[in-house]
Amino acid sequence: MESVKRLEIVIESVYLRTIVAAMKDAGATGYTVMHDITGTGDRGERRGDGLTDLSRNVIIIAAVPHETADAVLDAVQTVMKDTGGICLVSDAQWLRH
Amino acid sequence: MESVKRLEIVIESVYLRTIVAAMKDAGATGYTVMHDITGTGDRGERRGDGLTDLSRNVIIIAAVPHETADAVLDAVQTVMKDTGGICLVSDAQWLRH
Amino acid sequence: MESVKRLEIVIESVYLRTIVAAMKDAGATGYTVMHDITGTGDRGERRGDGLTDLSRNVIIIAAVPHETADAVLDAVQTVMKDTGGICLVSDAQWLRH
Amino acid sequence: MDPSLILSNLLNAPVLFFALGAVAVWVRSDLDIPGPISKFLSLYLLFSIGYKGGVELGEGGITIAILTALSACVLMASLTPIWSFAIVRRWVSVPDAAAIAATYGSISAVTFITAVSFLTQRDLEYGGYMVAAMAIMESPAIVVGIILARIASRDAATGKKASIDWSKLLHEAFLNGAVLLLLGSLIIGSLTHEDAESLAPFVKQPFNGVLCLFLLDMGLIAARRLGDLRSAGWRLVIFAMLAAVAHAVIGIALARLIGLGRGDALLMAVLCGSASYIAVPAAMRLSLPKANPGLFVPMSLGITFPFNVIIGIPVYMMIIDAWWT
Amino acid sequence: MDPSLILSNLLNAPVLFFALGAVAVWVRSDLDIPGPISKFLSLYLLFSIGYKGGVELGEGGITIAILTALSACVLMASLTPIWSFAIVRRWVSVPDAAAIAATYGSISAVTFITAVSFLTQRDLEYGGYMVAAMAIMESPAIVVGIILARIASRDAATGKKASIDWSKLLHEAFLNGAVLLLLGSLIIGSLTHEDAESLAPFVKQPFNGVLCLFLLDMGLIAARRLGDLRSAGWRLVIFAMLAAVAHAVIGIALARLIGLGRGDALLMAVLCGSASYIAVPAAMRLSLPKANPGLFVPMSLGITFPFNVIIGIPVYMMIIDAWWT
Amino acid sequence: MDPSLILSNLLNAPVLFFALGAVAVWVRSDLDIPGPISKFLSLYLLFSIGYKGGVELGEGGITIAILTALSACVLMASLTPIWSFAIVRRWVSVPDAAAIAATYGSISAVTFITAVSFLTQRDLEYGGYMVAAMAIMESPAIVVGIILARIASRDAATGKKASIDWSKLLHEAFLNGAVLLLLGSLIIGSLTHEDAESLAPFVKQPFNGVLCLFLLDMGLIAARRLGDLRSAGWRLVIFAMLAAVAHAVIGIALARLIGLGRGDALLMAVLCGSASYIAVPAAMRLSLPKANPGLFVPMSLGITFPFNVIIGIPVYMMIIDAWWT
Ligand SMILES: Nc1ncnc2c1ncn2[C@@H]1O[C@H](COP(=O)(O)O)[C@@H](O)[C@H]1O
Ligand SMILES: Nc1ncnc2c1ncn2[C@@H]1O[C@H](COP(=O)(O)O)[C@@H](O)[C@H]1O
Ligand SMILES: Nc1ncnc2c1ncn2[C@@H]1O[C@H](COP(=O)(O)O)[C@@H](O)[C@H]1O
Ligand code: NA
Ligand code: NA
Ligand code: NA
Repeated sequence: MESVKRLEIVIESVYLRTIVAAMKDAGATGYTVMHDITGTGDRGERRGDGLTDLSRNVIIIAAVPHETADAVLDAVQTVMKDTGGICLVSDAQWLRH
Repeated sequence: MESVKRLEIVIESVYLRTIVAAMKDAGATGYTVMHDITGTGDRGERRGDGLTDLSRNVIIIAAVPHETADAVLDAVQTVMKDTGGICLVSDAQWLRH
Repeated sequence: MESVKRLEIVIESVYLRTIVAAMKDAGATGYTVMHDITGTGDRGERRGDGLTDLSRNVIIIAAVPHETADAVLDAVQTVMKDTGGICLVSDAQWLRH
Repeated sequence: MDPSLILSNLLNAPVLFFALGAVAVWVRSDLDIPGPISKFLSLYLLFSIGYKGGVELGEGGITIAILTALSACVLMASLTPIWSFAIVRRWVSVPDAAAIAATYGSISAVTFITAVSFLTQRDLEYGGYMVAAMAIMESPAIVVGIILARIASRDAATGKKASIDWSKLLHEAFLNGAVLLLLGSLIIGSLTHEDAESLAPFVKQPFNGVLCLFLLDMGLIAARRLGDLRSAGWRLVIFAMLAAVAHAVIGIALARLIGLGRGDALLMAVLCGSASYIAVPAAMRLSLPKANPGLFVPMSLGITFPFNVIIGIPVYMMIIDAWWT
Repeated sequence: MDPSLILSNLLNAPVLFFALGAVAVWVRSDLDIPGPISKFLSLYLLFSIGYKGGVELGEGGITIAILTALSACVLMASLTPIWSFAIVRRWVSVPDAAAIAATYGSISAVTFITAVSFLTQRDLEYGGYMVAAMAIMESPAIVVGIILARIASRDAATGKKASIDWSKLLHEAFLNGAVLLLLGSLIIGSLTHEDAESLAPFVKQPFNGVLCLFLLDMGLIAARRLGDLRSAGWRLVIFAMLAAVAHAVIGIALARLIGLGRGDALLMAVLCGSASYIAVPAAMRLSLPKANPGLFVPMSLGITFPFNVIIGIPVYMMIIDAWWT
Repeated sequence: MDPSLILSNLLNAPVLFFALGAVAVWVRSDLDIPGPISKFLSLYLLFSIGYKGGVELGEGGITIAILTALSACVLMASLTPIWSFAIVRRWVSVPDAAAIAATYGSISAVTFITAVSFLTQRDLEYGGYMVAAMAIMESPAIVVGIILARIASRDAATGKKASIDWSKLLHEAFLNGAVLLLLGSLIIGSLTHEDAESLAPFVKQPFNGVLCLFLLDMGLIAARRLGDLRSAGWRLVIFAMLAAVAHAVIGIALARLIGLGRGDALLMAVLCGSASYIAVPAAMRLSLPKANPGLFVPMSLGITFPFNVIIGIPVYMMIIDAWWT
């Protein structure tokens, strides 16, 4: 098992492509996305409405090796400055297939 | 980055409003919800059926500062005594936008 | 609260039954499943298509006591050798209801 | 009585699709109807039955006879939980008994709709107000069930009263989505009955087909729930069938008493004889979390529902045919 | 003018279902239409209106009169954002003003479809090319809105130009799913108009019923968004209504000028008077992330949309009736 | 032969909607049909084609001619994988070859349904039993494909036998949801054919429209998969087209041999010439996880399917027309 940083990002779904592109540029090679996520934060409730994709969140999970973690986190923070959202970082062990 | 407790709660979806209200009362300011979750635990399989919302889980994720963590955990435990469900707690760093 | 290992597995949805069966055999007593997960990894993008369930991921979360953790991880790795996917392992506290 | 009516009901497309769903579960096929589609089919059926009933109500107006029928229905919905509670309380805990009582006092919209399709096939008429009856029978049993739970737990030695959040409960009982859509469509139908043609192809033509797909889904759901019955015990299984018949027969007697026609009598029978599996279980989970959903849900969904759809409806019809002539 | 037209519009099934949705939110019912079903209903409506319009276009062919009408529509869609920006800029920031401007320059497909259903009920004809007009009016306002934001922020003292990703923006504006499906169905309808019968039952019969269900959903969505209006302030709320009327009246005048019939004039009125809540907000979130969606979305969805559907359509019709005779 | 048939097929609404879906992907539009809606449309098509076929079977009864045709179909479904395996084995690994073999032995329900719509438009009749043929052709190829994989890997030097979970495999092959729904609807249709009218508006009227929406979705899916073809190489791309034509022509010859009519011959051609992209890929993922889904899925979905729908169907029809006269 390899020690990695686990990033968990909650962001409005319209920005999914933007943030994923930024993370890839910064060196992230893989990520997993959960859709149709609702939530409440500083800027009120986000429950979406099925019609527009506005105001609906996604969660992105990325396991990043320690050496690229800082670059990826910087990229995430730059995007989130414009778009809002949260990013939780924790330590994990990656069991490779 | 700020050090926080990451709570991850799996509970039957009918109780979503109840537990979120209790967590807010105890000082949680934000949370994220994943819907249409299935699972198996002490009380058998829960796969829901699309028709009723019965027997379908949600996952609630909340990043809570250390000072309010205990109060929120107490609130969660009180609700879960009636409703069942699980709560996993871990340490995380919160990257603010 | 009890200290446990938190396993987070991303795998193609057709293998859900297979891996859950293997984990149960190895001693896991509970798990939670998120559906309709997309992602990108070594083997390209997986976004599914709604028609076939092919090429769509699930996430499985399992809290496992330390004593059974190794057996469960072995089982997961054995399945993933054939099927691909990732497994992140971290420490967590389990708040029982 | 003519047993061929049961046989011919068995060879009815909706009933056969219900059976197909059950078979799919038994052979462990992966046949599945996505959750949002289940909800859509049920929204359509409620919309459609509500609108059609409303148009008819709007054309005929509200009469004393209709008010009598509606009152009889509310009465049944309020009394049924009381005796049901008294019976099942012998075998299960207070919250379980209260939840079962509420379940059997309330109604199953799909059973009603299947009966409507049964009547249509036989060219028997029914009044649009029976749809109103269905709408107002959903909720009272919830309230009665909770009151029963409260009284019974007050009787207990501890003296601790179970506290009830009444506003939440009444809200859940009277404003749940299904009831609101049904009542709303009914009212809209009665207000716009003059140009009902523009909606007619939508509410009428696909009705039977959607019912078949929906019953396929119900077959899948009911068969999956059946497994939970192991924990229920044979007494509750028998209750689930006898209650259907007993309540339906009381409903038929009442219908005869107040002079309803044969079609309306059948609908009254299935309203009384059916049990809820949407509104009531959701309300019970919230108000009586100690009540085990592994009992009242499979009883209603796994036993009473199929019983009524497959055997009940034709049998009730035979009873009515015998009585009314 | 005949006020009974407003009243009779209020007693219209689609409008009443919209109201039912709003009521469901106000009484905090759990009535809900699953997201995939919302999308399906809207796909159906776009498919159906596009195909029907295309068949008609295919039969009639493209004439100078049609090209004139289309040009007038594009002109309106490009100019409306400019004055809208100038007005709301007094009260809100540059990005907010630009987003509102784009919103009001674009159109609402459901308002258009409700107007079509209103015309059909009154046996008034309209040209299939008005569907084409709708399709080409969705996008220009997005581009104009972004240009306005850019010019205005260039004026500011800092001198820093806001950089715009034009290819992304034009892509978002002209190739979003709704526009593509509408245009695609239109073209396919005009190419296959000779055997349009095989699709006729699908595109025509359920149309009104689907519209009712969809408006029920819109009622739920609009009422939920209404709460966000607190942050908007009364000036924007009034703008949201006056803009609808003013733009619709300009649209009617233009229709008169270029000699359209009454049906087409009504559609022109609702195209000019309606505001976008799908294509534009999505494009604005991407191109102007600083624009607050708590302003332009509830203005469009919570005020302008219900205003047009409930009051606007019959009032515009009355104006047209008075003017055209 | 009349090339205008190909052109006129290109100007067919279902084919054009398929093209629209592909275009949407190529211009990177966000047009999308939600997953549950895809499943619903396909459930509807299977339900509808199954029920209609069943009603016809019920009316006509089962004859020797029908049994002959069904046997011919099963034979083809079992033999096709064998030669397909022998051919593609030269270029790809054993599991990949076996998966491709199974894919081409099985059938594509949407191709069949598109052919049915093609026949209906030309007022050509077909037998309800061809739906039964489709249902029983889905599964045999899966079993044959797995056996081929087993034999071939046993031949290899290592001597290690690949172990197969037969019960799981047969289950997957014969009881997958699509096969079950199709067979179930077929049986129910034949049992209830006497009052088939009550379902007629549901199974018939929206059929073509739903097919258009579904093909729009297939266009989106197929075009997305096309990108995966880079890994397949030109040999497999050519195989995907030649196999369609070759198998279809064999099917036509067989149809001629056993004396089928022109409509049935076309359906036989598309059953033989089409390849699976639902049942087989799912079974292969489970039973042959080493087979690369980046090969057999895009071959079937990205090449063979569009080829048949756009060019194949009219070409096969021309061949049949030439041969049968
Ligand atoms: N403390 C928190 N814990 C978990 N999720 C949060 C928290 N705060 C915000 N979120 C999520 O992040 C989204 C954006 O947050 P915000 O930008 O603060 O409104 C919210 O809609 C929530 O889904
Ligand atoms: N060990 C576990 N790991 C992950 N999820 C669990 C575990 N145990 C229970 N769960 C989840 O919690 C829900 C309720 O658990 P229970 O109340 O034990 O039936 C289950 O349906 C699962 O989704
Ligand atoms: N570094 C990563 N972080 C998060 N998820 C990943 C990562 N790598 C792969 N995945 C997920 O695991 C799935 C299978 O990965 P792979 O087998 O590498 O293609 C992908 O579709 C992603 O959902
Ligand atoms: Na009852
Ligand atoms: Na406008
Ligand atoms: Na084939």
